[in-house]
Amino acid sequence: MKAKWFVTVLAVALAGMLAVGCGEKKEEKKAEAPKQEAPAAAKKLVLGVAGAQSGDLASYGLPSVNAAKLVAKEWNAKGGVNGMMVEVLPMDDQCKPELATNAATKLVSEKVSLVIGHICSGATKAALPIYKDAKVVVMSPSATSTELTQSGSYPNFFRTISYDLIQGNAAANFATGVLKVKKIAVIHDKGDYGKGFAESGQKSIEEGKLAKVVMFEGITPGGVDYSAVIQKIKASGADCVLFGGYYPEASKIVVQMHKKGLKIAFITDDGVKDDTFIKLAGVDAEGVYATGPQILADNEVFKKAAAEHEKEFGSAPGSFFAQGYAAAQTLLNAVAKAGSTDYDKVVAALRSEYVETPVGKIKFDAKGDAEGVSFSVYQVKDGKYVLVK
Amino acid sequence: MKDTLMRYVVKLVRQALVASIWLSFLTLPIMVIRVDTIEQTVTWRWMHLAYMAVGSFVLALAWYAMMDRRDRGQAKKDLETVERVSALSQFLSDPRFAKPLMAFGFLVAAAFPWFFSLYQTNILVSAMIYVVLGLGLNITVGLAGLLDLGYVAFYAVGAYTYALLNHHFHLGFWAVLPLGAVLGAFFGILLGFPVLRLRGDYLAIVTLGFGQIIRLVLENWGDFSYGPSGISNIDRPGLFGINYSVEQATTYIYYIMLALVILTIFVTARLKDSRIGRAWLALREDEIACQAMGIDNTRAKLMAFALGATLAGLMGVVFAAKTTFINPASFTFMESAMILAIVVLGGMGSVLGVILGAFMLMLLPEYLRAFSEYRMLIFGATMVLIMVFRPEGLVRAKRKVYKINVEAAG
Amino acid sequence: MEYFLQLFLGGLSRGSVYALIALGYTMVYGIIELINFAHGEIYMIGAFMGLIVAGVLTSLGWPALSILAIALIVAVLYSAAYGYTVEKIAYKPLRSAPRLAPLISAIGMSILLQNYIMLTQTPDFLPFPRLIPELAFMDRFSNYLGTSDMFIIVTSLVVMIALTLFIKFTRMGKAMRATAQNRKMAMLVGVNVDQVISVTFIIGSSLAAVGGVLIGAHVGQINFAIGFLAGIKAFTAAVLGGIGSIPGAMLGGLVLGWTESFATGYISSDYEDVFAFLLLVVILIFRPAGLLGKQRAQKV
Amino acid sequence: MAQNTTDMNNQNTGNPVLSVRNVSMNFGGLRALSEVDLEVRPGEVVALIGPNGAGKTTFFNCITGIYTPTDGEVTAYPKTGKRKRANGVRINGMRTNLVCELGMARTFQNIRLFPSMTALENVMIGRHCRTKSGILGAVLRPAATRREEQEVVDNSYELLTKVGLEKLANEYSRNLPYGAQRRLEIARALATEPFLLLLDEPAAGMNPQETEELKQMVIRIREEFKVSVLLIEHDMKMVMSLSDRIYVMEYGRIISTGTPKEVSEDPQVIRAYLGEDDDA
Repeated sequence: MKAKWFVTVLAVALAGMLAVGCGEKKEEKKAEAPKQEAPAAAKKLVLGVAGAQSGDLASYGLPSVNAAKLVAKEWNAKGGVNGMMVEVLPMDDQCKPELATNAATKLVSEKVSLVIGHICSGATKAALPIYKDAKVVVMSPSATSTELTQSGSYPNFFRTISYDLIQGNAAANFATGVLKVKKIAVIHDKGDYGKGFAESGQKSIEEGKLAKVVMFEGITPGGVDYSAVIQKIKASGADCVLFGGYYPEASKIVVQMHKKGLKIAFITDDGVKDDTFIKLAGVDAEGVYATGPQILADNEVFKKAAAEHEKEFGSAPGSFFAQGYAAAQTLLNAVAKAGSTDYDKVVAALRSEYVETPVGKIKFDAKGDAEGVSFSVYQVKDGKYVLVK
Repeated sequence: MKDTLMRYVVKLVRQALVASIWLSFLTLPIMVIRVDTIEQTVTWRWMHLAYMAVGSFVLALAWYAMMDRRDRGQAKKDLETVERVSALSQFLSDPRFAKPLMAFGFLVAAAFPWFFSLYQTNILVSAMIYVVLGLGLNITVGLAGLLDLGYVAFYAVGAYTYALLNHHFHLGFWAVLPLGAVLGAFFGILLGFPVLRLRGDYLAIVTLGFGQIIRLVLENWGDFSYGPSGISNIDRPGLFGINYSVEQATTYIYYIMLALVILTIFVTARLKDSRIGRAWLALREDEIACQAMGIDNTRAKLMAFALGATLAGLMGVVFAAKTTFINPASFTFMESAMILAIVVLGGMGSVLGVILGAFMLMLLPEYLRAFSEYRMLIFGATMVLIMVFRPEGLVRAKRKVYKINVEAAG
Repeated sequence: MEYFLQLFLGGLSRGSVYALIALGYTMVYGIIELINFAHGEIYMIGAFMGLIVAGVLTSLGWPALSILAIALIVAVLYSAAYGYTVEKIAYKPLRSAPRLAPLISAIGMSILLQNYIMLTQTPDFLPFPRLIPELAFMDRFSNYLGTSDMFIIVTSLVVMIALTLFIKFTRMGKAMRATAQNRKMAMLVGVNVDQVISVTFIIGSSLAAVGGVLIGAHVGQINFAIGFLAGIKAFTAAVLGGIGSIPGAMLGGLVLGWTESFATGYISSDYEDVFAFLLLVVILIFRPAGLLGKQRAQKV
Repeated sequence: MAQNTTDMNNQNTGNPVLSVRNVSMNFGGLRALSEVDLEVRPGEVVALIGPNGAGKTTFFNCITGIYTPTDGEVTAYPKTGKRKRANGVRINGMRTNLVCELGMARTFQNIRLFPSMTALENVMIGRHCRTKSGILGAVLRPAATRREEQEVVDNSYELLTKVGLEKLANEYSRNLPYGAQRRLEIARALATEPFLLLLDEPAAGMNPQETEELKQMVIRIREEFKVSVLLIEHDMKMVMSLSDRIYVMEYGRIISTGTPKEVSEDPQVIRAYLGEDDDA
């Protein structure tokens, strides 16, 4: 009896879910169908935001959703884009490639033509072929893998952040050219982003021949103790550490380095150039160099956006908020300029129209990278990142 | 009658009240206080406490009512010596109904991509991959009782086999598919040997370690595996050199998967009731008695590992072809745990159960997208609830009833 | 030699961290033979409780040491309550269920608790206040060990000894051993098994909370996901040492810490976890019950 | 086997089916068996008795490969099979499953059936080492496999009828009554086509009537399957009336052997065993 009852309920529930899933889709089709024929009659413009929105990487993905919502709100207050109300459709992928393909096909099936995302390079690489086939414009606030744009395989892909190679070069050049260090220990967090940065940096240093890479190693992210690798850096005689990764690990390493009396230059990447790093590392953050897009604090658009965020969500914006904001701005602006969501027109508009964004005044080059987004080196001084001149 | 009902309700409400007060107290600091050590601010959110109190009261009410039902059912079952077979499963096992039902199911499955969107087809392909993975792990864990927490390693082996061979030598999907299976089996045996002596949870931790080792090697040995940045632009399966669009390719993979699922169901169902399958069951039930009855435990274990791994290797190839991109992050311990959850939630040893489990665990999060932020919360809670109320899984494994040749038996 | 010593002491500190969590793990396992995946989450909740208390008290301007003490007490109390509740909800109804059912329910609990913290608190990393004061006399050892390292090493040692004594000599400890050996038998001779299991969870969770607060203060940051990795490492340490054995958990943690430390120091940190797991496999092949686990003869 | 270390030669001559010489077993410092000699001849029912903890089950474990004896020789003389040798097969340290395949099948003191398999399937497990079909056979089910499978089913069912369990064939073994479980274990052991059946306290927990039925069954089985039987038993009435010869064990040593009558009159036995641990 009980078994029967249970299986029946389950079957009904599954069937129901399936029906809901399909029902939704059909409604969507009905709503979208007239839009294809007469854009003016359509009421809404759906902006997909894909990325990690749950799971342990959620903190990198959620700020972009907030950013998109803020930008959408701004446009909607002005009467929408070409009369279309902007609607933000978040789509979680937990930064997993397989979930990213699910998210992408879902967005494609719902006839979304603009997507902000994905957050992680791996997920982006998995999802892009699907968008490419469906002619969806994709703009990532955070995927920095060099090959995404430079390989030329994804003409529908844009990003509001610069990529590993440029960043690695910037960091390496700063180390050898400005700091004039001779022995560099390159450390990364074994992640896609961190290792990409570290490898670019290593290559750049080796090609520059001004300094030597004395050590190239990955650390285990989430570890409680990095003393062994720090002792190793010490033993290698390095006078500078180049670290690729995110702020949680960076802060742990810096703090523990100082505890062990190792006070050498620490150069790192945009994933660390976040105020959270300074809070996490406290006084030990002082003097750390990080490369990052030349923006933010003194950028008017950013200040306004951050204030909006504070008002709307009651907290300071998180990682990649500025980039996500910029992505939403440029995409919606392109639609407005193109007059429709037609793929070719939107792409053309993205490549020609400058927009004032939190990451600067940008438009996109032929490969999809934002022109005007480059890297500068910042240093923590008195609890703040300031531009190194 | 009315009186007992009243008393029952009062008892339930009282229990639920106590539970709700306890849970509210328990969650008080975390629900109410939010300390931001970055901004040095403390936020008090007292409304959350009210939500929690009301919510937990309702949930506790449902919990105790269900619990009561469960315990009464349990007590009833203890009194009976003969296992009861539910009307539904009787219905399902009756060939008169089962055959047309299966045919109908097959027709629906075959027609699916023509009536539903790319997204629906795509997540169904994912679900089917996990059906096969579940059935594979079901051999190792469900039938042979070897708790394998590193199953995803074989999945990774298959996926990287295809990705690397495709990347370097442009080998096609069909050429690599059998190779993935063979390599999967090879690694299955490789893992099987050192762990033969271990039992229970020691086996679990070693397999977990094995899974981690494979992933870490893929992550760190960049020259071989391209490290954490993974391998992209893997070819989708083609046929006679035709290039498909994403939609067509997904449909194509859908049918490949449908065929593989049917094949796997066929193979595992047959294995389950074969000489080998019985040996696995015996191994699971009692290792010592099993060996004492003349079964070569070593062989049976290795075979279980190898067969499970073969299916995982096979699925790895399909996975790589489907997502066109793989990196080590897809093969974490959590993935192994998910596949294990499919097996256990569905019902260990039951083919139908594993299929249900896979569909549930893979489709539930997709259809729960509407609740996006809360979906993993609901997911975790569902896992606990199913285990508490149906600890043997959704479908209990049934043993075959053999036909006896009466003449021979005399 | 100096380098070796540095790695050795680094490994000691790291190993003590693992041991501190593994102690609770191994206790729970010893009694109910359940891989309690939610143990890592209890540790994480302990850390968050510590953070919340510390945050509130700091905003009221209390002195650091008293904050540490109160944070520890509150975290221990609450984590114990969480452990107790988790056991009642997710494990107790499954006493007579098939062996894997509680494991899946534990995984579900772990996902549930992680998301609970993520949704009610924050998905971000939060800096954990430096509650452990820097002792001046430790300065000259700073090259080897910091004050917080010292704190953790000493705490895990004290906890290990206290637990061993507790299990050996108290009534409850004896009841625990009896339950661990044979639950049915223990029940027959009048041990209240439910109570024993509850107490085990309460003690295990309290230890996790102590670990959460101290390790949080040591590392300086926490988020909702820290429990998972900690749980896996602690589980590995517990198995390595012989699961169910309290000195074994300590030894297992230390061996794990040293392996990782030396692997990083002399080979490469790329593969530190690979070596840790390889060591585990090798040790289990030669000592299938772990380093200090009792090699029980099979009863036939 | 030319001579016997024990100096009694009261029954038939010819080769024994099992010969145990000088076997000792140490667990760490504990000596569980010391210098045990024992012999089972074709068609014999031999009983091994002794107080609890005397080492009887340990002895069983030593001769079935579960433990490897520290010292001594265990030799089996199978009637058929590929391992048949004129001068016997040394089985100390041999893997349990090979011992079984050789033709020595056992039951367990605390019943070890496969609880969530049916009674019939439990017996079918016993047929495992006498059948061959592999994975391919299982999947493709060629005629040979189908035939083999049907033979296994029929054969197992027949064995169930021999122990009177045919009506319970499709019940899960965990649901069988206690006595039936004991009989099922015997059927499962018989399914392996043994030449020697090792029964570890088959009558434990049975009432006198069940015990009597069991006794009759053992006698019937011996006749029908031409097996020798070595059993451990506490039920003196059964042992005395069933066995051809008895070995008495105390503290890991054989203290007396002989016919039931001889043993029951041995003063050493009376002191050590019958005096304190009378029939249950």
